[in-house]
Amino acid sequence: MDRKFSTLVAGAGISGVRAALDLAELGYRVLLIDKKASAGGILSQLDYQFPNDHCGMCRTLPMIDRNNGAQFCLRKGIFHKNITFMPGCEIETVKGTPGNLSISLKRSPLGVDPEKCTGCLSCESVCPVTVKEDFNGNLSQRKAIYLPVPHNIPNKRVIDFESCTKCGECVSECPTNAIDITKDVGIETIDGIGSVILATGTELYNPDGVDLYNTSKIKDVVTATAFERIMSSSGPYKGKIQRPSDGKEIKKVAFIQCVGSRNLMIGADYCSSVCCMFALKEAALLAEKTKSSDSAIFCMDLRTFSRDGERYKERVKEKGVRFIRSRIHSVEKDDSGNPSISYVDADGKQKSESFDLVVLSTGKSQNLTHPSFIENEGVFGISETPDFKEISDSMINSSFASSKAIQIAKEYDYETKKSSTQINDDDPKLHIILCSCGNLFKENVDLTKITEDISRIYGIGITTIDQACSLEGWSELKSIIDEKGVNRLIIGACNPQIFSTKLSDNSLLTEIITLAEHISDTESVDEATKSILSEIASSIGRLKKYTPQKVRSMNISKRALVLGGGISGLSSAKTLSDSGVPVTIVEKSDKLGGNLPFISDETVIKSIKNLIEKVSSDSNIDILFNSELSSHKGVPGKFESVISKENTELIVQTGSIIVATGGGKASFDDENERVKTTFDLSIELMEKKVDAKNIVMMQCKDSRVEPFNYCSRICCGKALDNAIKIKEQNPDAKITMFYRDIMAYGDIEKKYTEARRRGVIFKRFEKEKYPEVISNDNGFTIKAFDFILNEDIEIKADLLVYSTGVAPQVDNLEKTLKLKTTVDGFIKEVDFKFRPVDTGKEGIFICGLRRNPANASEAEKEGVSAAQRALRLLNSEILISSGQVAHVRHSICSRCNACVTACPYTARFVSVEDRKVYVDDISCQGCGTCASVCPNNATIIEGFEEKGILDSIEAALG
Amino acid sequence: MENSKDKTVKDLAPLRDIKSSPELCMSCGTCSAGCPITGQDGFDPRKIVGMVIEGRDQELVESNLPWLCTMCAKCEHACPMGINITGIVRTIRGLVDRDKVPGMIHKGVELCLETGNNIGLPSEDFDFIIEDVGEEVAEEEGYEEFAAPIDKENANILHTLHNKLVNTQNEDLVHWWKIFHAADESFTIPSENWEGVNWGLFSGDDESMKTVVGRIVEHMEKLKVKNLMYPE
Amino acid sequence: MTTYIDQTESYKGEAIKKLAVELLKNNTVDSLFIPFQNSYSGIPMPSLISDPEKTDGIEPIAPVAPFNSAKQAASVIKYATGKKTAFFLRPCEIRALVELVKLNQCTLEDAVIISYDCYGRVENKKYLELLSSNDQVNKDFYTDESLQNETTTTCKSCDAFTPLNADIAISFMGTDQSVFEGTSEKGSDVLSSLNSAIGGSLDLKSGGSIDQSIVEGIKEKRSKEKETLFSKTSETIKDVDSFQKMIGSCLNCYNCRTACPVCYCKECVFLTDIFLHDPDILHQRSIKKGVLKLPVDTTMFHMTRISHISHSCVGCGQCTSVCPSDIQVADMFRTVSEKTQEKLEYKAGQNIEQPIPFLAYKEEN
Amino acid sequence: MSEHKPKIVALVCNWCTYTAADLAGTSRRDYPSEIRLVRLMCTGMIDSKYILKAFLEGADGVFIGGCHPGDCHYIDGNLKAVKRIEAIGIMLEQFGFEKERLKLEWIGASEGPEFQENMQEFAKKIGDMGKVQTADRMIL
Repeated sequence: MDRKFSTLVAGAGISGVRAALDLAELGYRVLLIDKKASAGGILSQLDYQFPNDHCGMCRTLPMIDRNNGAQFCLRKGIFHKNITFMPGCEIETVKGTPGNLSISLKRSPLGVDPEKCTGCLSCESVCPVTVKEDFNGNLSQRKAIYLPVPHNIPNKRVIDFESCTKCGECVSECPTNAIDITKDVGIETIDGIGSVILATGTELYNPDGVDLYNTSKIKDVVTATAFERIMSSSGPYKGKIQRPSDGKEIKKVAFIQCVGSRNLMIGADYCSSVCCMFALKEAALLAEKTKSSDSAIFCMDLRTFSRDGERYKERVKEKGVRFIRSRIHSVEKDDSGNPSISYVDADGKQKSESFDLVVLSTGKSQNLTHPSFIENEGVFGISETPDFKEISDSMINSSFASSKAIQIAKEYDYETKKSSTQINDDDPKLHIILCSCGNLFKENVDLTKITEDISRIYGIGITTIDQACSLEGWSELKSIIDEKGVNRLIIGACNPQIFSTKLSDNSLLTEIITLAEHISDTESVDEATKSILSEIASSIGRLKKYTPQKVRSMNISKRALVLGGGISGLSSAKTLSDSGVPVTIVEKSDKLGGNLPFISDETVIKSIKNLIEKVSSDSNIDILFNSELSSHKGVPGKFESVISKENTELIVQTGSIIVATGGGKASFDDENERVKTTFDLSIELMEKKVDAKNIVMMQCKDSRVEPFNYCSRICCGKALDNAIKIKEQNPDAKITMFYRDIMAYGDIEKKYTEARRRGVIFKRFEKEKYPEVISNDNGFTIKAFDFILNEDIEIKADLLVYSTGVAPQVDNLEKTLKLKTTVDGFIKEVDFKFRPVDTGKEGIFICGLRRNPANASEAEKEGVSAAQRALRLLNSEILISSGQVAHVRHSICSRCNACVTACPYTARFVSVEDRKVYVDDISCQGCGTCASVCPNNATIIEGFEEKGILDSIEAALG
Repeated sequence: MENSKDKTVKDLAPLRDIKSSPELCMSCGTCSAGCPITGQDGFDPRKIVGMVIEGRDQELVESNLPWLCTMCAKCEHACPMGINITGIVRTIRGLVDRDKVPGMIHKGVELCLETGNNIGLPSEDFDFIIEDVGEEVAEEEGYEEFAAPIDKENANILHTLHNKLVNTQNEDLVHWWKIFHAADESFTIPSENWEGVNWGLFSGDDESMKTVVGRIVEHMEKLKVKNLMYPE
Repeated sequence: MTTYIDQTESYKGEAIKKLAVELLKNNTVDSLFIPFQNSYSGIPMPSLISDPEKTDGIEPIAPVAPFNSAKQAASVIKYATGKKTAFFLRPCEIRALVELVKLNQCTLEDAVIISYDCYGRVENKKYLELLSSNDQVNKDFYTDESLQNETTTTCKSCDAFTPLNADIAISFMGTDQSVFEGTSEKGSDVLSSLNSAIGGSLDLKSGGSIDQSIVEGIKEKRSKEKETLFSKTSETIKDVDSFQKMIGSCLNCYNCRTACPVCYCKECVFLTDIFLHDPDILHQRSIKKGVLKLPVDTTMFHMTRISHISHSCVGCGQCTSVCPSDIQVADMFRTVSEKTQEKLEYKAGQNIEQPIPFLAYKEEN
Repeated sequence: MSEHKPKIVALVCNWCTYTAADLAGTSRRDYPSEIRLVRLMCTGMIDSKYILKAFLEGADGVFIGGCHPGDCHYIDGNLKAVKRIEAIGIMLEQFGFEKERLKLEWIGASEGPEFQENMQEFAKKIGDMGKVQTADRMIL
């Protein structure tokens, strides 16, 4: 039986990629499929991510054992030794049991053989079919044979058979016979798969056809994704920010929120979670790019519940973007042809305003469900329903799913042998192979001159082969390598990506030159020849001086230290232990469970208690109560931590550390027994009835304002739970909730709807004007302004409940472990979006409330995700370092420590014993910042030796 | 009407298909943004719903707010919670004492119940006008054979009339009939209770509305007419 | 608060010497780092003195500096040892030392830095010449303007001649006395403890005044010299051709970099494999250009060195002094450095708190 | 003057600008063939010697392309490079290299067209400036 893939990951968006990499990094082979013709999912359309307004997707790539994957922009595609990507595939059925699933795939033909396609474009030029390009939000056009994602490599064309007329023009035009339009959709069955991860994501709500938005009649009404494409330099207008109708520069945009979300009429009783931040980001980008500042976001609540969301919103506001609390009824066209909308302003007045463009913040499409095989054993969904999630949440959920797949992979023994090829480090012996690509290069380049010059100056031989990309060409190439006994090779061809993947396993040092780039209609043969010559010379310079990458290995302390026995810490410990890693939990108090006493959801309580039980009885997990981390040293894989426990100290050696010290209720003090916090009330409600008749709930108490200018995420949901519970107990109780924005993201929206249905009254207040509370003998009077009724109101209450937010634990770990914190004291991830549980110090991970406010299930997932990241280090006894790392030539190092300061990964440290600077191979990512601040080359980056680079510059200019 | 006085607008207002009670309102402002008269004399559909939720019925009943609404229903067409805003407005109107109903609509309702049309046009006047207009049509070339059909059985369309068409703007009737004649469409006009405009809709008077509708149903059954043409 | 010693002595250096000896005698410091004339050399060499009985040869302000002693000073305080040392340094040497602190080459924890108004130095050879004809040259230099005219071009055009970043600054210019000032807490403490212990013998009096206009006058004169020199040098290096002419006779001896107090590398990158070319590279270059001058990479060497340390150049002029080919390295360095430092808003040796521009990274966001 | 085809060395970071160059190449967006791409992992890796070497070997211009601030794969290598490159520009200017000949630009991975435009613009500008002083000289 073929047991090639431990896991099939369906969906190659960022979630699928994360899950696939999680498995691949641990040595499991993954089959990654996507129903589309390309990988990347929605992120392939988005160039920018909040909060830094750039991409950063590459930070998802493996940092340990980097040699197994390609080290380049992830938006080009996903390349890893252990990942096989199959585009145009969908799962039909899943049969069998975990460890031996049989999966039938529906494979749609792509029409073009990627092995043969050279991306020459001749097919596109003859294709008679023109259709709207969905990649660009239908704002541009493409042919039926086309490139699905412009920045993907290899840049292989595919055929969109839905619009293809099968005229056959492209087939006869293709110079490499790469096109086949005869194939039909096929079913392929793959057996022996361990598990399936469903990361198919969701679809966007389609507003076309909704009479209110008039997308068909008004061209300048577009979706948020289309607007993102408008702002992209690879978009329909090549980055010129112009509107579709007349090409006028876009300066003023109206963003209409909740299009397709929070709408019972279309069955969308949910919040799509990401659209608010999406709109904020787009408004910020537009303001930045066009220096205009008159855009407006029309919303109900502005759901800025993610990290930095609150402050980001304020920054956007400072740029002049207006936030208007009015859901929009419809879009019309004004007399000048601009889209125009009416809204109610803060004074309850109706206003009408025209914009250059209206952007519809479309949420997820309604009524989507997972396919029925999600119920099968061994199939794991990244989310419970097809859903949109903020990238960091997606990453965490992905790793949560992959950790289950890993359990299966481990149980059924799918692991591949880890290997790292040692490149031949004999004296450099170079050879050059040039592909003449049919007659293309013969006609446009003077190959004789190139051969002569290279031989005269460098004494290096050149062999020309006809079509290196063909099968014959490939075997010819291999025989030349064997015959010449070379250990370093330069390949000049038109489509070098083919070789870079094919040759990656070889023990050759290879440089690949794109010959096609030197040939164009405007260049003469002489110029092309000269240009290629200097590129070859440049490669020679570099290749000669490459130091073969040394494979180093290190023994790992196969144990993890989990700081904190709360929910996230427990789930971390459990995941690690299940993977065979012994764990030491350090818990400050005398029991496990952390915030368990403040959780009111019975099912959650049950599952935490269950977790506590499992962890307590796990012989692989040591628990140290009443103890704390007092000091720490060492490198990833070999940390040494000193734990102080009741006046004694003990030393624990671990390969990794997980920080899960948590957090809790922000401090709040009120003696009055008729004043409670939302958290306390939720606990009280579990046991007894609340007899108050008039209850006022006040959200965002000392929260989302400086100095605690962040959303605690969980208070709104909890307050809604409380309100519903009270209404269940006593339908006549009058509950009024004062809020700034109800942060009912995702399915919490359902609770908001339910609370309203039950008659809970909601009153919004502004940040600047917290409702005034006057306490008297009978209770309280709350004075506020009602924006709906447009009048001052007074509400009596006999119970006042405050949502006081969440604060991180004060534990000094940021100092002990030298971690970065946010201004609010949470431990900062190295990349909030793409590496949400990485601290930036390799081997140390962060999860739970110490990282960010989270509810119990979010915290649990973070814990698993952090454990999953730690497993990259702890999965094997020996860690093989990647190539291309820095090392120090101690004999000439002057120890100025400039490199230590410069290193972004704290991979460098000064030894206390000998004051020398050392590099930790595992943490080092080979960025070379250290080398460039080192004046005398005492620091060297493998593969980027200065001499090689200088020689290649010299040769390039020769 | 007596019983309903004990109930609130919340209880009385009819629900739309998704059973969306006013409480579901999340004060998003879609209705107010789309309403053609938001802001005029303090009118704001969102505010009306808000007051209903809080049980401020009496205030609404006493104000002129429910009477400002044109009942165009643009608001509820877009309401994401499916709240029946016009239903709410009608319910409030219905709670207003009949003598406080503004303008002539309640008087019209009373006249209609009494005389069969909103303006109290005596039936001899009606017969004369219909005959007269019918002759006017027949005077034109190609329409010579036309005669206004009254109480004709088995016609395809029952043609109820807007009182205005009979009273002041009967040239519109000429157009209609010419079209019918040209299209060879069979229709009939009831000789009594011919009023096609049900002012109970606007005054919130469900009982009267029901009576007026009942009369039309009666006509259709009696005359075995399949389709109804309504002037609104 | 300043104190002063009456200039009863005929030689300003005597006051400093007295201070130095007292510091050692009273165990205020464990050692002195100070120019010392021994029997082997005519030129006073920086020496580390720990025995108060062996202080006769101290020549604190002889108008010569065999090299900028910052590197040597740094070697004494590479890391904290608990041995307190008083360093007697010229202002340019302190500047270099400050840069070396930033480059992690030493720590000032155990150091007390004492400095003085610098009249400049003469070249080593010249000094020996002067000394052979006048054994009082150390003293006469400070009164005889014709001797002062013998100082190096660099010194004549140096307008940073008053102590900065010293713990104790001693003023000669604009006063007949030697005015001592504790310019840091550390320096003030040393002075006051010394005062209370042996005030009498040192004859330190409180007060003392300096006529700043005289100091300003000198500064102005030197600034003018500097401007003239810099604009001349700018012209000399205005393009690569003229620059190559200037350094045409460079023989890659690397003396300049050895003499440079801020060139802190244990081994210069030009001595590493990067610039040690295999014969085939030399042949390749020759084939490509037709002619290859040897040694290679001299322009690259000088420009690289400028790029590495022009922000830290303190303008001491030692590179010129040691050049066997008489290349005016210092003029070039100082000219380029001034502009570089100005544009980077950084001044070498000035502010010990301000990190070197390329090593200071602003936190993201 | 503009007939002169300038030699340009482009030191580009692997993650963003190299990707953009690749994108420009694969989408058949011609950029001047006189440009020699030297791929480095990060702009933070650029040693001042590379820039000097290029100019001393007769490069008419040196283009440095990296990720946008905040987008660096290595967190902030690009920002760390800024001062160093600025300083080398200041120094080169004093030796008669016009400061326009050294250019630092942030070009994101998806900005193929930006790469092309930048290259064309830079090549044109450098071309108009005429040959660099070190062109056809033997630098000793």
